[in-house]
Amino acid sequence: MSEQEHSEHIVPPATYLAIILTLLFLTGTTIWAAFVNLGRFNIVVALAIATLKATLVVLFFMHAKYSPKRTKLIILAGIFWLALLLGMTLSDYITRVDYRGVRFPISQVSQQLPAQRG
Amino acid sequence: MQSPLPFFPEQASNFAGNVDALFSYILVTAIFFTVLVSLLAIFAAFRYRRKNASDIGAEIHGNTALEIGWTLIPLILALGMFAWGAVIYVNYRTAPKDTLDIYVIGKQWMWKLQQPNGRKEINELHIPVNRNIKLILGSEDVIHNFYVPAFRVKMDVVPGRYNTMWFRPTKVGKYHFFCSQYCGTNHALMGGWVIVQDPAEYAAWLSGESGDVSPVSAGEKLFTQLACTTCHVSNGTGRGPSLNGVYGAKVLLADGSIVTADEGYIRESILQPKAKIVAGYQPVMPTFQGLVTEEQILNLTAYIKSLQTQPVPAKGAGVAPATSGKK
Amino acid sequence: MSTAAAAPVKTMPEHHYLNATYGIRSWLLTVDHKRIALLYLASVTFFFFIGGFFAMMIRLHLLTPSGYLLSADTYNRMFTMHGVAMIFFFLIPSIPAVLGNFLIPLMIGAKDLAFPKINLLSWYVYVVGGAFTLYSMVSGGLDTGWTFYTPLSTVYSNSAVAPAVVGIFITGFSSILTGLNFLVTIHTMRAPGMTWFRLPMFVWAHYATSIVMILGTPVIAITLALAGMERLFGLGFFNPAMGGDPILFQHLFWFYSHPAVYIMILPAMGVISELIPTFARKQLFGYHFVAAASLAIAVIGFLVWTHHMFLTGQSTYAALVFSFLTFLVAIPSAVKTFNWVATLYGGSISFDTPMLYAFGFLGLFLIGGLTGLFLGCLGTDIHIHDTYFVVAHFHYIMVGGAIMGYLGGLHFWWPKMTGRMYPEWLARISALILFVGFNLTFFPQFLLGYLGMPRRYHVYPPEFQVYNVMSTAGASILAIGYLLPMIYLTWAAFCGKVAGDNPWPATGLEWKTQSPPLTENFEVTPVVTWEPYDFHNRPDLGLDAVAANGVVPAHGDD
Amino acid sequence: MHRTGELYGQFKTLEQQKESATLGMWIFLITEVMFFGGIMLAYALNRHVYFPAFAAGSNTLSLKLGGFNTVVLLASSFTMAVAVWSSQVGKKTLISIFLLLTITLGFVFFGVKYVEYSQKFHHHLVPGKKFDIFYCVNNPAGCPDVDAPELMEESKLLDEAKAADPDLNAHAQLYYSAYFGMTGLHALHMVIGAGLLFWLLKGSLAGRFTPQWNTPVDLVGLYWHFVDIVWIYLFPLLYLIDRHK
Repeated sequence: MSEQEHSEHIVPPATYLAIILTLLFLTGTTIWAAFVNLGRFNIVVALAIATLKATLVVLFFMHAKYSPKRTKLIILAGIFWLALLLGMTLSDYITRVDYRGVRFPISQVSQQLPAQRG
Repeated sequence: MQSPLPFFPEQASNFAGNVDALFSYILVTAIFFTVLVSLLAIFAAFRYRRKNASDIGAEIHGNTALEIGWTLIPLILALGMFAWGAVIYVNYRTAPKDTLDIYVIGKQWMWKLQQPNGRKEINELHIPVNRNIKLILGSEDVIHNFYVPAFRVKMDVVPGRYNTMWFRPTKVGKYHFFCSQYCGTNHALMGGWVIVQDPAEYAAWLSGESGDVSPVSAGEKLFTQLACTTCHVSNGTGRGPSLNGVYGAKVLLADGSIVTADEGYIRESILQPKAKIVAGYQPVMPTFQGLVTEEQILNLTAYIKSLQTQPVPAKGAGVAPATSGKK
Repeated sequence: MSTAAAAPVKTMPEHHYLNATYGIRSWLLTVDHKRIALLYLASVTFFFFIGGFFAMMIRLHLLTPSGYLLSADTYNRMFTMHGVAMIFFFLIPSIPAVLGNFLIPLMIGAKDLAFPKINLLSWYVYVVGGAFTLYSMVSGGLDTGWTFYTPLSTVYSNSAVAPAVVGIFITGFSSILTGLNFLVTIHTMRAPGMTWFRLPMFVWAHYATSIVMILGTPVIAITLALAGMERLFGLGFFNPAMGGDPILFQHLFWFYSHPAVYIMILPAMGVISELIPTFARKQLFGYHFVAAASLAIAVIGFLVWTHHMFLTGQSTYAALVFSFLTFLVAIPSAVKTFNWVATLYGGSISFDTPMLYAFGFLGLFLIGGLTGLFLGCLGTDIHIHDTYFVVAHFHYIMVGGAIMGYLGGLHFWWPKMTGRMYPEWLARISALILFVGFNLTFFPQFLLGYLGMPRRYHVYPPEFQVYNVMSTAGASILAIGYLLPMIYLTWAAFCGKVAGDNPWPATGLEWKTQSPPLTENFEVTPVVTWEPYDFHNRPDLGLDAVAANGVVPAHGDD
Repeated sequence: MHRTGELYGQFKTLEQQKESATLGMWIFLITEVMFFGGIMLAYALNRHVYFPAFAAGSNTLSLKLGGFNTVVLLASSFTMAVAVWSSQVGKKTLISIFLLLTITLGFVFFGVKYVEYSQKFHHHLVPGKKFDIFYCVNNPAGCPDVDAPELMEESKLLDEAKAADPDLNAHAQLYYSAYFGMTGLHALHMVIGAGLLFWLLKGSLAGRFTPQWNTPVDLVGLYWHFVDIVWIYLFPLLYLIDRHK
């Protein structure tokens, strides 16, 4: 009750049109970028463009730009917790070293220990 | 065991003393706080007990200095515990270079262990005292865990990857090891003994594998190795009948007929278990067709023969009771 | 009893939520948060006794080393179904869905939760999930352990894993909807004057709990969905034979299931934070710190999950980070405990049953919490991980902590919920039985664990027998301690002495309305002008305004 | 709780009701983020470890269909946004028109998805016993919709991947597990969204939504945009791995 906004902000359709055109342009960009060999940065570029698109949708289509602070806080909390889940789990995997000194081992099904043979 | 109410298990490895010391440090801290808080609460409960039904308490809201104090002091103590624990853990996870490497395979519900020279053991591990031992752990099915309480060490045995653990046994003796990650039906039976020996004794054991084992003992080993023991429990409590005294005896089948348990019957039961089901049991035994050689069948048969003289349990035996079986 | 004998004979109010409408439909289609709370009360009690039955079988079986009662497979089903019933269907919904549902709108002066229909839906979702799980229990049982570790659960188990997984998946949504409802309600439905720092600590605790519920539960839902699809369609993420990784399952599982421990204990802490000020007739010491500690536990609680996985082959670095964070999460719990004890200081303490439960909680939570240090500490965890030490530790937290809080809360608010008092002396005795029985059951398990007895063993080496016998003996006492309240509380709901609006008296808004309350809770929306737990400026409570007993300390307060 | 017009009894004002509903929707969307997070994690880990297999799997998807669906979904988000605007400014006919457009675009998406799924089914690319990433290469007759040059290219691609990962089939199956898991969950959300849109359409045809009270349109809009955001991530993650070969 203390935090509510009384007047609702109305975004004009022209803004929506501009946003959708940007989104379509970015879609084209991401496809184009996928065909350029950037090595390991392909995924970085793809995710960066996706995040940009998502941000536009959240800010304008979902009116987050005009929403109370609390809504923004909730969005940030969601991103933060998602980052926790992904980041902290992957932090375990990328710092793993197995008994042969192999980094990032998750599965070695095709290899057998001597005791497993015969 | 020594005392009727034991507390610390035996200390038999390089880690045992340190883990117990750290445990004692945390224990003393924990007891201190338990006693402190309990005494304060009990004191307050008596000192400030309600004397008149309409009494109320003093007006105290809080005290920032106290709050900071009882945030910081536990924090410092906790960080001490963390640091000490971290030192032990990093040491435990970083094996020294000069280890004796032993491969350990867990499968439902037995352990296969192999010495560097290729000698294999089932549910038993011979190691020399005062040598750094590294176990390389793999699983054939589900997650297990290799745990030796007297050494204060354990490590998960995860299918699809190989974990390692290391320790240095410091005392000659025989110690339990357990599977401590739940792995299905006979999880509790999936254990054995670590036998720590003098280097000389160990060397003698290592080279002492005889080429010609008797068929009975070869069969006995196979009986465990093929996990027959998990169902054919000798006291008759398993999913399969006890095999004590079966050889040569009459067996009542599920269809009411009676057969004599001879070599042919035993062989058929191994290769085509569903052909003749003992009365009162489910057809749950898998076929061993293609899994055992003829020689192994002979050894198994020899072993089952040797059980002829073993005591037959009152319930759950494969042997037909003398009176029943008549149609 | 606490109030003076001056009060005339009390009578039940003429209209209240229990007699507002009649008939089975009026209950099954109700959107009244109080009635939904009672529906939850009935269903969680049902699952508690199912889980309790399994527990009894387990303890009886372990009386002898060779376990004479059950076969290995049956034993494994017993402990699995005990865990599933108790954790997913009793502990997680117990305090939030029963006491929280009943009390949050009353405590903040609202007519109902923000979304009453969603509240009813969440109960139905719970029931449907429960039905699937019950079906799993009767159609072959479940023998994977409540942790569902892969590939045992997805490939090797021969039991009814799929329906259980579906059941828990569905029940998860009940938890999410409850958390969502609480968060929105606490944000938008507070009565005039009910500022954030006038909220009862029970509401703060539920706010923190709800955060955990909405952020953690979806992860267990997707994890179990993936595991279920792996079992049914061979998806493969967790199956090493297909290149998947069973440790990934554990990461995802514990990302929820560790914070879930806080779903169970935070509300109990909230209850205790109500009981102690009420029965000591004194403000909660360090209100802001206790509230902040709840939030800190909810947030840091999300950062410690791999301490269940120190010995899975996790990277050493990750283990160090997570162990460090584990020690950090212990601090807010310690802060809460100190504040509770400090609240006693200078109070006017009575020993009504709820307060006995609060004392019991203090003692057991202290032991449970401190033994967590041994497990969070990397060095000692190597030895005691997956032993009975762990079993003892989490039972001290969940049974000693959460259930003590739950029962304490039930006794405290029973007069509000039913309008009638429970039999005080019987209740005190059963609280005592519970405390003794609990310690006898679970304390020996610490010793067993340090001696090296692994968990989930249906047979064990004979050297462990002494402590197992003690534990089983304790369990039979404990069982009586649980049966008694169930019986006399039911009796009291119909035949107990009429309680009146505020029998203790307590300061919360829920005591400003009649007992049992009206369907719309308050005749007029209350306006809050007082600070929480303030007995000094509340002439309406009918107590002496002077601290008759309290020697106000000359120093040490501010 | 009795209801006065659009105001439910537990609330005092329409603003409070709208505030609660919007807050509830946002919180719900956060739980959805975490829900998709779990499977994203499984994807991320396996993609890192089995990159060649994931790249090979991704290259067997049709970029045309995926790209087309991306455009369709973005467009539906736009029409949804305009529908919300129409309700805010009280253009009652426009609400219905744009809701109908949104629904139509949603169904176009389903149609394309159906084509994709059935193709994968015929190509033995659904995880399970029959899964065979080489099926089309080895049985061109079984895949009449793939023409010879495409097949040649696919064969070359899979051979290269096989050289990098001897266990290609198993790991490509993990890719397809991720593909079906993620797009399946997304499609499920779309189905729920479409149901909600029909419900809105019914309301808007009855003229229920006014500038004073349009909460349902607003909330379903939020949900629909969220589903769009999920696809914004799924598209590059699933369709665009290592396309430059």
